[in-house]
Amino acid sequence: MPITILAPKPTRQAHSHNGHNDDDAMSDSGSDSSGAGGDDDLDEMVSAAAAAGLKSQRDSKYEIVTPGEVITDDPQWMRGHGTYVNPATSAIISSVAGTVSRTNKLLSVRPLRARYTPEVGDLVVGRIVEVQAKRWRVDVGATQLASLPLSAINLPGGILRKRTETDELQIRTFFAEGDLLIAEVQQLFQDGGAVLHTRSLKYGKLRNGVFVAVSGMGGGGGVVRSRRQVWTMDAANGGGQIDVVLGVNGFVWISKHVETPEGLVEKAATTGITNLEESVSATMYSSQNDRIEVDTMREIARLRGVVIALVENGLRVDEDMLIRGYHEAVEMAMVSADGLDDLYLGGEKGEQLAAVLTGI
Amino acid sequence: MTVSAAPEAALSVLPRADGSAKYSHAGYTITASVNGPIEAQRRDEHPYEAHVDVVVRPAAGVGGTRERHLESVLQSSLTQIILVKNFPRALIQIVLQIESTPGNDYVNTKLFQASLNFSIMPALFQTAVLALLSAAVPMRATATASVVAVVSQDKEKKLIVDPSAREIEAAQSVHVLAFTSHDELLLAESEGDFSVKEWDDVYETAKKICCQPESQKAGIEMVPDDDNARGPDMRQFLRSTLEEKVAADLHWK
Amino acid sequence: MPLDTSAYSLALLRVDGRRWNELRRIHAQIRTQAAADGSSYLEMGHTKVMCVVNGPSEPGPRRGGVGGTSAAGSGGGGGQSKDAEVAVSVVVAGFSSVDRKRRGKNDKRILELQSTISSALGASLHTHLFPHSTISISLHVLSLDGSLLAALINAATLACVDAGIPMTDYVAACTAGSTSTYAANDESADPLLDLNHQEEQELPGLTVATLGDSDRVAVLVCESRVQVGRLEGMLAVGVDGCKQVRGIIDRVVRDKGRRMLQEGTVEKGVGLEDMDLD
Amino acid sequence: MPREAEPSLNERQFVLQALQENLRLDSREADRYRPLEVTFGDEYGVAKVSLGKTRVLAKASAEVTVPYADRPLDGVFQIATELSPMASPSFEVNRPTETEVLLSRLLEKTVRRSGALDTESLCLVAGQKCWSVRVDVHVLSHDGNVIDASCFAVVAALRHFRKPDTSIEGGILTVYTPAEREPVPLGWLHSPFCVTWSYFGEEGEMALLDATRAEEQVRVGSCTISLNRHGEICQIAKLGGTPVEAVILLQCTAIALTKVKEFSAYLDKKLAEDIKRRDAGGRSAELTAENDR
Amino acid sequence: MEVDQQHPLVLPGDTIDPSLIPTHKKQPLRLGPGLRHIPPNAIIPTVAGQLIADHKKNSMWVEYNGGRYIPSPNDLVIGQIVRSAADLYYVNLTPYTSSATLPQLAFEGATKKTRPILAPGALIYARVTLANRHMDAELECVSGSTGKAEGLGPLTGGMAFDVSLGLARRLLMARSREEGGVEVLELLGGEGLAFETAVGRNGRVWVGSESTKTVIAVGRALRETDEGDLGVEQQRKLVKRLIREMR
Repeated sequence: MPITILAPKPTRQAHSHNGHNDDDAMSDSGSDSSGAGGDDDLDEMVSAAAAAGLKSQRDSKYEIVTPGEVITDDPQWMRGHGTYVNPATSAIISSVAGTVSRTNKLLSVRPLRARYTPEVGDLVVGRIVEVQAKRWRVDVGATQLASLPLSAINLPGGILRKRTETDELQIRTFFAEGDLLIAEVQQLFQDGGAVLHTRSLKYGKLRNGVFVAVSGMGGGGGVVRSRRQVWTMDAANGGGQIDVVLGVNGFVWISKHVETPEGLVEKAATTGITNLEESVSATMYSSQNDRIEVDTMREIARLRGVVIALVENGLRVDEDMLIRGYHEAVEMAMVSADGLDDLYLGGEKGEQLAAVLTGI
Repeated sequence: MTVSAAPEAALSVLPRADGSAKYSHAGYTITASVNGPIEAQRRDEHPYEAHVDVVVRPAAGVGGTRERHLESVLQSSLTQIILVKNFPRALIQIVLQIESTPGNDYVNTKLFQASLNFSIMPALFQTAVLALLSAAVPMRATATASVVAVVSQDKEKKLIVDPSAREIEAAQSVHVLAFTSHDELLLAESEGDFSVKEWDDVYETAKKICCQPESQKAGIEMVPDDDNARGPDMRQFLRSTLEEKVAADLHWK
Repeated sequence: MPLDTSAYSLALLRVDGRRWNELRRIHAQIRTQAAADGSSYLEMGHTKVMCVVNGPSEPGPRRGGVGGTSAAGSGGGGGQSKDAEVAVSVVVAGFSSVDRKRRGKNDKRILELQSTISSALGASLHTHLFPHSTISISLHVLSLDGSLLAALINAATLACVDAGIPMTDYVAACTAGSTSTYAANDESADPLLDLNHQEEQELPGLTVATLGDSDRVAVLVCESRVQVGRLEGMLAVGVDGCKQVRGIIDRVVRDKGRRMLQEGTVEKGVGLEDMDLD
Repeated sequence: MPREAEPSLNERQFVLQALQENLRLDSREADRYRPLEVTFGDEYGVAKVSLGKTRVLAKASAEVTVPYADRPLDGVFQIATELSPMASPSFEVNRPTETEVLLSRLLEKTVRRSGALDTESLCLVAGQKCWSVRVDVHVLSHDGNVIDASCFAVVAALRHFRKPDTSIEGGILTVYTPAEREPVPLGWLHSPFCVTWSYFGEEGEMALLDATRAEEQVRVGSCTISLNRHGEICQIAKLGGTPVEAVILLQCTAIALTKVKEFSAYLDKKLAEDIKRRDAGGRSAELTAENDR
Repeated sequence: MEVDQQHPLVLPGDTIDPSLIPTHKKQPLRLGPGLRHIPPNAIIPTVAGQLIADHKKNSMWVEYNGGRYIPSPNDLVIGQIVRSAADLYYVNLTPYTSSATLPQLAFEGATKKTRPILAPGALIYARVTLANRHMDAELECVSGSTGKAEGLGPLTGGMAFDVSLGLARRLLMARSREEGGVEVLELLGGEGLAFETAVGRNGRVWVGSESTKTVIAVGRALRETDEGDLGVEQQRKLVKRLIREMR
């Protein structure tokens, strides 16, 4: 740009941001994080690098890329998610703030945080937001609503039952607006929209419990894809058994354990198949909660508190963390003045919990 | 500022509307646009007929109750002559933009004059009909309108066609009448003090203006006529305006 | 109250002691609201704004109820909601300035701000990746001391980065002014960077937002009378200021990212050196 | 209110393809306006502007009111823009669209805030009585570039307008009717005009003046520059859209200035013609006609 | 045009001179646009225009120009895809009106697997198959009898221009030069411009060509002919001028 600035007579002072860098770093973190001391030097390097085209800066293993940063202009790489290509220079440029990841020749950037991106096979918890003629529209925390076709659910009366027009007419008797469900991503549309199915006795409508939404993918805590997303655990203090569903999309469901249909299947082996279908049909799409003991409710609430505390303190939510956190929370409640009824895990208590969990 | 100056009209003056007309008469200049049949909004949708939407916009200031009143009168009478049953669920949108109103050099008026309601109605009505014809919206019949004031002068009642603002102020009653081309009375709005006899006179006068039988027209033009109760022959005016338009449209024939 | 410019001609210092090319202190944070998809808090001097971003997400069956504006110039969208809509709402708190003026929701200035922010970010955000969805950006002005539009744009950019919404580059903004009055075609007038409220009232100025490190201008708003000859100088200073602002907000994001890496909440990436050919 | 019609993919592609070959659908050059024409009505203060198929009517009017408490020495001046369904069925009465808000803001900044009208001259009795001048902008037909056409119409209407003459004697305000005293023009300080550039292409590298509606629908951004013939910028508005090189914006401003000078000269000429016309057969003849009555 | 006795100007609601109504022993009387029949035997115009009676075909109609297109069966139209549903496309014929429908299988050789995929905004050339006041119009892009496209289907590239309904009708006449008085397209072709056109009764003309300049020239020729009410002689001059400008 042929614009030149004529500086006023006194010589221009080298403009520096040093004056407020410390400030930034301090108030940003809100805690006296150990890295703060070294930040300043690093900052200068970053801005120097910014001027030089941002390329030489990835030596620090704690460095991220930010939008507009050229990751590479080497044409051998292919661009993946979180990147775009400048048509003029064919350089691969990051479009999000995050870390670079590589699969063979595919470069992509994992954002520090983003909404859930569905992938085939993901186990998700969702909420029905709209009922259409032949399908439901489900909020799974993604950028678009997922769809659950009527043909992709188990109908009461057996897996082999044929779908009829009557089912279409009474589509609301299966799922209505606001209902929660657990489902699997079956396929993806071109534009990224997900199609769900519940054609397994593991999936279907959720009841007898409580829903927690934690931020979707990436940092700041949240559910991570892991070996097991669903399990049943024994609650302390006479709480009986509790089911936990960690939807990959960051939606969590904690509920009282009821005999699963799978459990029934085993029993059914002896009693005959028809019996099973009846018992499944009866409860499959019920929106009525079973009776839940106070002890169970309390422990469900405690688990929910643990999930929230993990997220607030930027920890990942998975089976191991949650179970350890739960036991810790039970211990903490034991020594508390309010005893077992002390369910509050926010603020300092949450930090305390997190410290114990990360300290090991 | 001759009050009963001959009306002037031009059709299809707006390039992007389905139909439009500009009409000047008695100091009023009005431009109208017609769009339709187009998709009606859900709240205006009627299952068996088209909704006729009339918007009247003043030259200066925001529309108020006066405009809403004009809109409702025009809407109900125009709905009568448009074949609304031809377009169920549709909308026929008529926008009437007032460009100028007769000035009065002797009064510094406020921006809005309530008493002007009556004198402007025929002009609005006529512009709307012309714009509908320009948009080729199917109609049962055409229509023409006129405004007549009754003033008492030397203990005698006198009728004034297309009265000026001052005359309206002085008038005992003011009447707006519109007739279809089948000579049916389509619209009659009256204001003020009047007897049935007076109204009958008004009716006859207005009918003469609006429904001049065509066979007579040659003869009448010959008669010099300074009687104030005679207005322009509206029906003939409408026809000659349309003749020009059709001739231009079908120039290739 | 006329601005006392006598000090400037003597010491070349502005009313708040800055030199012509100095930005005010910029302080920013991201991830300030746990519940939102993205959030930020930004101060440019005494102008303080916070921003919350939700989405991209698809609105439910009640469509069209969003009180925002769609991305008007967001690059050739087919319009049939092929691209995500960027809905912006700006609320200026009553206590943000001295006169405590109530600004209604339908204040045309606010609507214009909303439309500008929506259109400026819409052109950088990769809205084509999210058909049928809406990115809703809520901005709250807590304190007002000039350069409002610039602060809003910067805060919105930061919050969108925090929400992980892909974009071409940061949209960074700042203001520039001139010590000349409009009538005087004062060749010796100095351009000024980053106007505060007082300067904004008295001197000609403009708001510039640029895309990334380029000289490409996304927003250019000038609301005061000024000689055409002053434009080039002000624009040059403004564009340069935008680059400085970009550097500052980029550092905010990097700091946060580094901290998250250190805390282990996100997986580490691969460096270029690991990326040698297999 | 039906939704605004979108251009088809074919039209979109074609308009852009043609622009890449430096062609416009109406074979205009990039920096050429469509024929601009202004006509004045018989009344003072009515200006009708046609720009290609775009038509705008502006009407100025004035009445005596009480000044705002915080500005006792200033008159009231407002510009009202309401887009009616006449311009396009997608506009609804009483529901301002984005187009309307932006148009209204641009006129406000260009004409009102730039001090084109001397509002102090509207004051009659400080703190008690002042003129309230109002311009109503009516878009009759919308075929693109409503902003430039509206701005021209507003300036033309205001410069053409005459407000009744007044006098104050012994603290009593007299407003004369046109019959008593010839109305007087407004205190006018400078004439600003809007010039709107539309940008096309991936990086907004193609710039056009006076875009038609079809062009506006495919543009990636626009910039409205308001100037007067003295080379004073009154406002610049590039409200988002695809970023454009700063240098291009400077070039656009320079060209805009030449256009504004043309507008200014054209309006001066038209106003002079109108005054002549009124002198010839208008005012004097009208007066005698009135005397006859 | 002379408003003669045979082809009088009619306004809505006018009575038609019975001598003008064609009488035919065998064929029933057919009423074209702008007329309505009020039982038992009144025929009333509904629009302003010229009344035309064709005694041979025993039909009569009102010739007029202007207004908005109202779908009528067998009309050829240019539509714009609005969106697609499970098995049909919603197509806009004129702006701000409710959409017509086009079954996704109503294309030449279309099957569930091979139907064309049209994005919103794509243009198609189609025939109206069903139009009545209570339903949205229905379209097809294939001849029901032959199963062939016969020129119908998606229109790729090119440009669509808006013209008046009258000009569209004249362009669609079998002998548009003799009967309709439009010759611009032939003249432009005669000057060596290579282009193809599709005329929609709904007032849209699609012009396709390798050369952008040609498309623009054809578009301008159509628009100026339409807006200027140009006669054949003036059209010749216009074409000459446009050709000169192109060089």
